[in-house]
Amino acid sequence: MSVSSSVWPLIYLTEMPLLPQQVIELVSDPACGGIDVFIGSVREHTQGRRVLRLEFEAYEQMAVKEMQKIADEACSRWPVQQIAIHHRTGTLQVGEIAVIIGVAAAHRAAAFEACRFAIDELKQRVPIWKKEVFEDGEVWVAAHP
Amino acid sequence: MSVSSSVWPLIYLTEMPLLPQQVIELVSDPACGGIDVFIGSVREHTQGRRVLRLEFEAYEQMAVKEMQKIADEACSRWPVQQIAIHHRTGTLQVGEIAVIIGVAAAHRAAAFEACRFAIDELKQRVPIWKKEVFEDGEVWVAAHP
Amino acid sequence: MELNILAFGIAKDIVGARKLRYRVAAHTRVGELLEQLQRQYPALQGLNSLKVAVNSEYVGHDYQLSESDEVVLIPPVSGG
Amino acid sequence: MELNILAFGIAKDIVGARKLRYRVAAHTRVGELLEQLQRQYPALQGLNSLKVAVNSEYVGHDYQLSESDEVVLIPPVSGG
Repeated sequence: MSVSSSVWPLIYLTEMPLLPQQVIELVSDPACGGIDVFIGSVREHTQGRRVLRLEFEAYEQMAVKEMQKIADEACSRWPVQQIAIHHRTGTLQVGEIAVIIGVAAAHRAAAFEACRFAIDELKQRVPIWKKEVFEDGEVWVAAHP
Repeated sequence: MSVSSSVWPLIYLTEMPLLPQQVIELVSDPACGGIDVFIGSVREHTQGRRVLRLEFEAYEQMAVKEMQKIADEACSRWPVQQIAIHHRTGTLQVGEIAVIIGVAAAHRAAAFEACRFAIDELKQRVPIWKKEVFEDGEVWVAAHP
Repeated sequence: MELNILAFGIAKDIVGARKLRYRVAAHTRVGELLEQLQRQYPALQGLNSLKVAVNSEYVGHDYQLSESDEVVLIPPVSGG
Repeated sequence: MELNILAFGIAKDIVGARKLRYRVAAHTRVGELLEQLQRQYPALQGLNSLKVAVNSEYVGHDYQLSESDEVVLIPPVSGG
């Protein structure tokens, strides 16, 4: 495990910009043949409207706890060596990275499937909320039917 | 498309070390919400034997052509914004990166599926060969039943 | 009893505060709390979902609240 | 006619050279070339597969070779 020698935790909620290279280094391991990395960033348009910026808020202690649970569940369901989940909070500009998930495994199928699982679960249950700010208003994403 | 402004091509076969950050920057686009990146690297063990190094050789002109075809096929099958496939040749040490595939899409499902497709196809049909060198011998991977 | 309620995202906008001191009957369950809140703040009824966490864990409608619980209103999440 | 054959990976090791000038009958098809090569280099028969590319495209056993083709022996690939 590469955790102990690293500055950054595997599960990380931060206001600072996220760096893919950090996540990749965190999960890299000579025992692993494959790493799958998912990077979610702020799109400039959503349903045809131009996004000025996004604002993320989190119920931090629970968000970190749920992110850790997702990582643990992924490790129990797939033969995975290491998982890192980094999520940003605060104000993000278009193109900035909101989330990075990195999964290292001996074989690529497990890396892909666990990474997909982790981002799907994160979007379902981690208490983080995203507000899209447009020129003419703002909206909490997914709040209303 | 970010190709024209970049130093590195989207489809790239090289003896130089591969850099995930390069691939991520190549495919990043403000229209995209999700990027999936697969990184394949040299494992220290294979079937219980310790790997000293790997040697990759390629039938270069055809390899690049097949990599391009795979990218084109992925783009026609999934709503994908940009794909980059970088593969290394020559001698690689344990832990070094042999291949990076980056796929950017508006929505994550397409990014994951196209990336998985691209690495699966690459391993099936791109004329690149890997020789594992052990302390007591060497073997062309997958050559024999 | 009086509960400490935390509200996030659109739930914070609807109730008008991050933290709320909120009076309910003793032994109130989560389902009853939600009904009471939805009567007082009808806009909560328009949400896709409204979950409750206590002490950083999701709890069901049957969960019986006590005064020491930190109760958190969780409107539809949208991280990632 | 004489063909220019390129061999990669284990096929190169078996035929002993990257490039080979190789004599076959006129109008030889890929399948016939492979049989001829496998007789001359029996180790080729032990491979998981042996494909042929001409001018950087995979071709089937029916493909009829001509002297100007660049014929490439493709043992099982293992990139990635």
